[in-house]
Amino acid sequence: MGLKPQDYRTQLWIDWCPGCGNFGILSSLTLALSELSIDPKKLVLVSGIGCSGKIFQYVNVPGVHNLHGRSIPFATGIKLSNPELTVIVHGGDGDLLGIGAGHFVALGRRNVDVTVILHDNRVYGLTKGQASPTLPYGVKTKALTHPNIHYAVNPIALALASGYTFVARSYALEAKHLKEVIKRAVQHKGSAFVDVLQPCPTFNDVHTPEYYKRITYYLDERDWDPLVRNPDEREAEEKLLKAFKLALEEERLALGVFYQNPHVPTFEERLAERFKTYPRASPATSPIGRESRTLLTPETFQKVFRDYIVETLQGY
Amino acid sequence: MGLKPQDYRTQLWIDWCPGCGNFGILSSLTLALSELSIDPKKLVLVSGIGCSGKIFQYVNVPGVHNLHGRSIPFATGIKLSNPELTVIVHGGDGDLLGIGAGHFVALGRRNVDVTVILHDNRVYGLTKGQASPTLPYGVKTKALTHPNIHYAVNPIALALASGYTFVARSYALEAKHLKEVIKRAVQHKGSAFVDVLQPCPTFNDVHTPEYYKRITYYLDERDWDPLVRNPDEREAEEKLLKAFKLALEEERLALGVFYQNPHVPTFEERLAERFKTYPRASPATSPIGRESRTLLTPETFQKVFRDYIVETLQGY
Amino acid sequence: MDEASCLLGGFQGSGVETSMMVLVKALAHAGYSVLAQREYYSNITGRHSYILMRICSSREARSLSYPVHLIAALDSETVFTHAFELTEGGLLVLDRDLFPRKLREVASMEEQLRERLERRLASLGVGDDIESLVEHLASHAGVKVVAFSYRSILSSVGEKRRIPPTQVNRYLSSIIFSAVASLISLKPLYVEQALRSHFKGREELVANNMAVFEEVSARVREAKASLELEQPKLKWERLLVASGNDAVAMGKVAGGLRFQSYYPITPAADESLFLERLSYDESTESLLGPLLVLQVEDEIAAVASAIGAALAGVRSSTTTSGPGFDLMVEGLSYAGMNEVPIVVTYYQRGGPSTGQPTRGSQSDLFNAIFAGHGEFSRVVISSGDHLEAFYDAAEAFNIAEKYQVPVIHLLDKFLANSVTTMPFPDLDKIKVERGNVVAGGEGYKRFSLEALVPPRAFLGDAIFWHTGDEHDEYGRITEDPENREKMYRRRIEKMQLIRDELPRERKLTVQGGSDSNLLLIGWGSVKGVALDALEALEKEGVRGAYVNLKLLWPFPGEEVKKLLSSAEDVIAIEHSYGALVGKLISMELGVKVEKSVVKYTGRPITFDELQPALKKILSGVEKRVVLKHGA
Amino acid sequence: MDEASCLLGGFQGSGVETSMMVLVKALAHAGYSVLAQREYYSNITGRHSYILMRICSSREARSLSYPVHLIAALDSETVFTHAFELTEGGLLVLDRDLFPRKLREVASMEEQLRERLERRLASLGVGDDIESLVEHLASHAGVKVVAFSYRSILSSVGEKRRIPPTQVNRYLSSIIFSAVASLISLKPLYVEQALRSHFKGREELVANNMAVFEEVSARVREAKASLELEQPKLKWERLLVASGNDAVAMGKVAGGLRFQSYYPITPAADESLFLERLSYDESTESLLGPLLVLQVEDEIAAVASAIGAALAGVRSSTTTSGPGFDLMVEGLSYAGMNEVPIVVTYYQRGGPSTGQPTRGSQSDLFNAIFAGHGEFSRVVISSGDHLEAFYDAAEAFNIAEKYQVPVIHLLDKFLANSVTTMPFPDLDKIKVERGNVVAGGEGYKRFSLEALVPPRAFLGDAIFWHTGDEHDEYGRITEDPENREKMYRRRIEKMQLIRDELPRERKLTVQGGSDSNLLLIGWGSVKGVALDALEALEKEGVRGAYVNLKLLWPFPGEEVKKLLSSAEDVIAIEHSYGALVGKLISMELGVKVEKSVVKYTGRPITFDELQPALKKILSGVEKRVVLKHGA
Ligand SMILES: Cc1ncc(C[n+]2csc(CCOP(=O)(O)OP(=O)(O)O)c2C)c(N)n1
Ligand SMILES: Cc1ncc(C[n+]2csc(CCOP(=O)(O)OP(=O)(O)O)c2C)c(N)n1
Ligand code: SF4
Ligand code: SF4
Ligand SMILES: [Mg+2]
Ligand SMILES: [Mg+2]
Repeated sequence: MGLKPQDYRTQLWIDWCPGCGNFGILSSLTLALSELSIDPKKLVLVSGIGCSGKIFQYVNVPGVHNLHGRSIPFATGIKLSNPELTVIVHGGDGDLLGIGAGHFVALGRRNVDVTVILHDNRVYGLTKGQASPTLPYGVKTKALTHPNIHYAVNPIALALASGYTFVARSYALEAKHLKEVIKRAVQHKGSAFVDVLQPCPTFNDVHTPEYYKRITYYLDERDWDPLVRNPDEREAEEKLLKAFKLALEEERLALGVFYQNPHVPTFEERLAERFKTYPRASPATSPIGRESRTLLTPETFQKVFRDYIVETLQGY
Repeated sequence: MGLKPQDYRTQLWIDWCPGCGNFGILSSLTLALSELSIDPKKLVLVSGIGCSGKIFQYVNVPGVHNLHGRSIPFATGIKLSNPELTVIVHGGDGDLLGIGAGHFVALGRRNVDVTVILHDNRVYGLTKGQASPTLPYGVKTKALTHPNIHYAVNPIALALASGYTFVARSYALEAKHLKEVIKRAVQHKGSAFVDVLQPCPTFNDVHTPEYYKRITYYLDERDWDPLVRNPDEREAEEKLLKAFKLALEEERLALGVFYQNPHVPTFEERLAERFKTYPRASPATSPIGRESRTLLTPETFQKVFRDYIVETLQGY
Repeated sequence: MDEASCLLGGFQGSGVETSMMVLVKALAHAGYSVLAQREYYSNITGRHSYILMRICSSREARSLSYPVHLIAALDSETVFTHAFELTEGGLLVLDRDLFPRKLREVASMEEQLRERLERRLASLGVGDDIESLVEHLASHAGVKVVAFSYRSILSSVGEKRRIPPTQVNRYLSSIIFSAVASLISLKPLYVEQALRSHFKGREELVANNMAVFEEVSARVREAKASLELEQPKLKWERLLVASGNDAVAMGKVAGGLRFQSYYPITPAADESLFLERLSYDESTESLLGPLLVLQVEDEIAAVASAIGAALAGVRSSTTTSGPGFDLMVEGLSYAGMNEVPIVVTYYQRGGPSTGQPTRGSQSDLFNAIFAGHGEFSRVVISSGDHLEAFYDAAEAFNIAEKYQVPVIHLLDKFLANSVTTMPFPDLDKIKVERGNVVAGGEGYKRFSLEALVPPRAFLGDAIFWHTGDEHDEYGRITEDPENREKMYRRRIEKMQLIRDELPRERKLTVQGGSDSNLLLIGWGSVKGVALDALEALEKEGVRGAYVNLKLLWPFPGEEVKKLLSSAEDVIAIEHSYGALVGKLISMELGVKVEKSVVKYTGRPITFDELQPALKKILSGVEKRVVLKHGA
Repeated sequence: MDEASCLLGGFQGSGVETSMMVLVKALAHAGYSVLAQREYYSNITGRHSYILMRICSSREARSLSYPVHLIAALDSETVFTHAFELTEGGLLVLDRDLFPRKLREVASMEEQLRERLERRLASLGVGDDIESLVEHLASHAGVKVVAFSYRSILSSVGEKRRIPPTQVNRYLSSIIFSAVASLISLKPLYVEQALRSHFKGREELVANNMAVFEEVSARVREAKASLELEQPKLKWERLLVASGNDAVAMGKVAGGLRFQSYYPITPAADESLFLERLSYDESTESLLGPLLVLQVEDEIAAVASAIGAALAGVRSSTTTSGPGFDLMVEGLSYAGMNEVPIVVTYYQRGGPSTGQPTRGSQSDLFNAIFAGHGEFSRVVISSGDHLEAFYDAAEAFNIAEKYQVPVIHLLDKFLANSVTTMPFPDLDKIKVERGNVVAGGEGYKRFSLEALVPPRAFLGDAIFWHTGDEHDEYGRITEDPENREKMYRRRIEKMQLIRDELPRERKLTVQGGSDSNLLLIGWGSVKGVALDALEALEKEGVRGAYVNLKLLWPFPGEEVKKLLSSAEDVIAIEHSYGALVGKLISMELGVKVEKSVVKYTGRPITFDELQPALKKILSGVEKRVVLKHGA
């Protein structure tokens, strides 16, 4: 379709702080969309509440900015109703792994074909810098009155344990890497998760670009092969375990795809096994009435609800 | 104290179905309590909504039967307010890993010293047998109209990924094993999780006692050592990984302790580092008033809120 | 008699419900009208459960009555619990083998009831075993006892039909429907058809059950017992036997439902079970298209995914009860803010909190109307009976889509879990009106300020935005105060539009002498019993009307005001403590409704207690009567 | 003048808030009374934010006014947005370097406002740059312009104080408080003390800021500008400078708070931040004991853990706003069912849904009162100002514990985010009354039916049970209908007890001529502006009273009825569309409140608009006035 990255941008002024990692995520996203040549109308960007969530109005595609923590079920309802749409979720660490952690785990069990992009700044940005679930223990970022008393959740490990079939980590300021990872995530058939390390210069004065520069490294896919190549449980398990081990590494943070298993049927595929016509005829694309009248005629009514119909046999 | 198991039982008639695995859990629990000689008054049994949750009234200790899915935050509020209490959570798979999954993950980050016992019958018992989050894909238990379209969550893997410092699996009908595991879980300092495989003869006609007999085996702790013996990150990581690998095994289900790390400070211990007097003086054990009056005198008020006090300097 | 009340009882899991279904279907085949309600504990096996049933020969069964003319008991708890509630001369069918059972041996009985019964038996000087009780009833209350050994029936059937001894017990509950059918002298053909329909043609089961029926019929004949119920005079050819859950599910399908999300909860889950059963049915799919029923991780996800589906252009719905609804409130507020047409089917049960999960109430009226932060348009409707529930479930989507608002269809356990013989709906009445739907296009404004109901495009058709933040016409966040004022006002003023446009019959129906001084007012499942009570009062010379409020919000103030203005006695009837509907009227009209009949035991208001309560109020003895009857 | 209105503006993150805090403290040192409100976007950096402030010499500042006498602007957006809102002859302090800036270059300005301003400038024939605008104001509105180069101030201060050039910009916002302080001729000592208190003795910062102050003072002197505000005549020695969030937090501590759970949300989070700061403070701990402040994973966990803490015998609380409250509703219903004393501090913001997260409203009244399934006792209280908020926050625990009910303390953003000079509270008024607390013991019945408020033991002291299911006196599940009726009734009848026992001053306060025909009625943050409007009306010969409703639920019907009965004009005032308090009165008293002044732009009702609105109503021109003023 030949749309350029900027064609995927709206003209709104962006109200993130100067130097915010969200700018990087936004630009990698639009780059990826343009390279994927996605029809903007057929994409839905679902985002939660937080600085991260505001991305919805900077991208020139249908946007569903919803409730804090609820993007995943919103996305699930959209995608299953209309599987023609490409659905991408953007959310913060509080959004997806704090208040939304239950949905995060549930999506893993479904493997709905959506992409989840975590803006991982380790703080609650929009509420002025409280500790988020990914902030490590003992760290005192700017707005905290005391060092963090909670341990951090490990997003990659949690995604792997929950059943995501594509799990990756990237970094907001590595535009090209992030763009590639997003492309692969969107192209992946199934629930894809990308943990994007994101500097928040305003509140996270510990995990700065310098910090990430120091601590991150790229996975070299010449000796790191995250892809499950055969529909073989053993291979899947082995690669999952390796990914998990890598996820536990905290001294240095690997960037790249940790795990990808394209052989697990998506929810849509499993639905298609049951509905003869899905996804061709989906809830969104099948008629629901005939000229303002119900599709049910008295005859079809009797067929569909046959189990509930009783004829009076009086006289027999 | 010499209380017998039956001293931990109330006299109420139990309304579980005949043959229900919950009977086994109840009796192993009271056995464990009696062997641990826990003062009944100082124990709190927190349970969710479900057949499993009804256990609260069959145990003769203070019981807090709360909301579906919310036992963990209830338990957290209780335990942190009064760390003298031993707190045990009982919940179903829907309760703890469906609606309650967000709290389940959050507890892992806190390592509050409570024990979580999952009654894992793979169905929603009390609502008449729908698929629970632990029911494997493609299985059609009695009340389902169609085989399960969801994949199962792996409770052990999820607990490990979430940061529980004690993770075990047992089986409702192996009274002795379960009792031992519960004892170890309760004695463990930190968040302990026990996945109890539980037959539900009424609704789960697939995962029957015969099935579990076939599929389970005991971990032999002569060659399986789940305990992290030194406060050493490497050992912890290695044992965690091994536990995770074991958790992925689905052809046979291991019974026993998967992982135990006593070196992670509990939330209470981390609080104690900050409060000089905690847990000796806890919220529940420190006075809040003097003879129906506030503890604050005008003098202490001025000390405590010094930052907000302004003297008029008129005349200076 | 041209109507009879029956009670079938046994422990939960012993087949009482199956018995009910077979019996209702058999009675329907015969042409009777039936209303049957399940009363059960929040328990899977073992606690006492029973069916309260009204069977009518010449009019619609629309209320229940307790005491009953006939009890068919599977166990001793049924006998102890209900035996005193037999009408003078009533029939008691029970297992002779239970005779020695003592009250204190009924482990599953709750303490409070046991104590009450112990006191009662003691004060009557009756022994605490079944036999003594039965004898007492026979001699003092004219009860006709039909006792035979259930075991002997089963063993003889087992032998005849070569059923393995381990399996023959499955037919225990067949004894009770057989007994009732026999006592009413239902033709075997009706019973057989009912069994065939219930067991979906599994002939082995049908035949075994018929064998039980024959055996039991013989015992009943031996006992020379019968319930003198007149032959049915109703003129139906074909009807539906459905619960309220079923009726709603059928209505939703008729209304074009394509996406239903749910998290299991009593008494809502059966509706989704119905839809799930249907959803992968090939014939349904080929006739109607795909119907996606999604069990989700919690009610928050239920409402969120339903909203997502609605944004994709799908008629979507979710179904729940009080605890689940509480969790949906934030989502509801989002739907209000984004003008998303979703339908939330809300089955009330006993609250607060987990409350009485399997008992009924109407105590959530204000939760349905007022829960949710911020002001936004929503519609709350209710249904007076199964047929209304069917139509309303379908129409809910039209209201939701035409006005782009969340619609709450407020029902309750009494309706949800009662099964009735329901007339065939008139499908011509079911419209599918989608309102202001557009294709989008350049410069499309989803939230245009030009009309109260803005043009709606679906995801996939156009580029536009949604946000729970205050937004401009395109759906982008803005905090501008002028935009705020206009957008906020437009969203709320839809309420007036709805009030103006909805036809009167969607707002309320009035039955009875509308010229009379007495006005009963209620909503939902109160309707049937209120109408029956009115009919009975009329026989005593008191004329009155019942206002069945169907549109609860926006409140149909004009219409209600007119009705109230001409009435002298206005009595609110509700399954609650507060007679909330009266407070709603007061809020909207500034007129206090001072008189009420309420019930909050979790059991339905029955005919036998409502009529006297109304009389007490009419005579000026009381302003508020609290009903307490029922086990 | 004995009072002045000022506006301090700049982009979010540029230090406007710090400026406000320093200025308010300095003014307090001088003895002025101040009320200052922050108006800001849901944004961290870049969007326009401003402080609206009223400074009074001889009476309590209790309402805001817009137009203002003085604007001190950090950026061009402030000038464009507010310049037309200067009073005739007002003062405008701005950066001379901004003069060439054009309206269309202000990227952060919202489209709608820009368009309005463009139209306005065009219609006035004024160029769209700052300089033209300023000239226009000076010549047409008598505005006194104080313009100097902020950059030059900073560089000179930077040089003098040897501040590295990269850091000197931090002092930009000091210019505006300095300008205001200079224009009011505050003594440098007051400013210095304020800085010292704000920067907690970091002397370097204090000195740098003082250097800015001196520079700015010099420019102000050069400009011969001043705000002719009278010297303060108020007689305070010591007072608190606190926001509503702060006042509540202090009140909770005074009331014995031991456990606070929260999930961050605007405008509630600052209260928990206050408590967190305090909670690990050694002196606090040694004086008061441990105060556990727990940030949890969501609001469901917040309410659940607070309930858990309360069961353990702790005074516990959680704090939230609309979206979070929605998620707490199921927990609230549990607390009602189990008679758990918890306090939920509910700060309203603009709804529905995410709404206007940083703007104010009072639109959640019905959510607070009615949300939750099932009927149960709860108490909803509100506070008219900061001092009330302090006392109420403490007293909420007494009400909760004495009646064993959840208490909702309903506040709003206007109060939460406004800072005021608050009188020192009288600690003798703070009681700690724990109600019917017992040790338990053999046969202990937590839910005894003997009195309306049952004996309460704490976890750890006795063996007893809690369940959200209906329960017996011991707390064990029972579905017995008789127990149900009694237990349900007892729980609800507590409401009457609360109504009977609470003293009148906890229910409402009346200020003004209570013998007059005019009755204004409102709650929460309406109080100050209503009283000021009444005072102004009185000067015009209209006498009236303001009813500040403090107990919203149970509704103090008797008291309100009496007040209403003698009034001719009753006007409800509220930050909402629906004037919900009027509907509440209607529901409870059966009397419609037909007149109202409402505002739902998210901005506070200001003095300048309320008085004319009231006059419009009193003259019979309108029954309902919708206020819209404010940027
Ligand atoms: C139910 C609910 N609770 C709380 C909030 C307040 N809130 C807004 S954004 C946010 C967290 C933001 O943190 P995160 O998700 O990490 O996103 P970030 O701003 O860091 O991108 C919170 C708690 C809300 N909007 N809704
Ligand atoms: C908020 C809410 N939603 C739904 C329910 C209904 N409900 C009661 S028990 C239950 C699930 C029970 O399943 P599980 O947790 O596995 O426990 P089990 O009965 O199998 O022991 C549900 C969904 C509820 N009580 N509250
Ligand atoms: S607060 Fe942090 S995450 Fe939010 S916009 Fe600013 S820099 Fe970005
Ligand atoms: S339904 Fe299953 S889990 Fe529940 S009591 Fe019966 S057997 Fe046990
Ligand atoms: Mg974040
Ligand atoms: Mg279960």
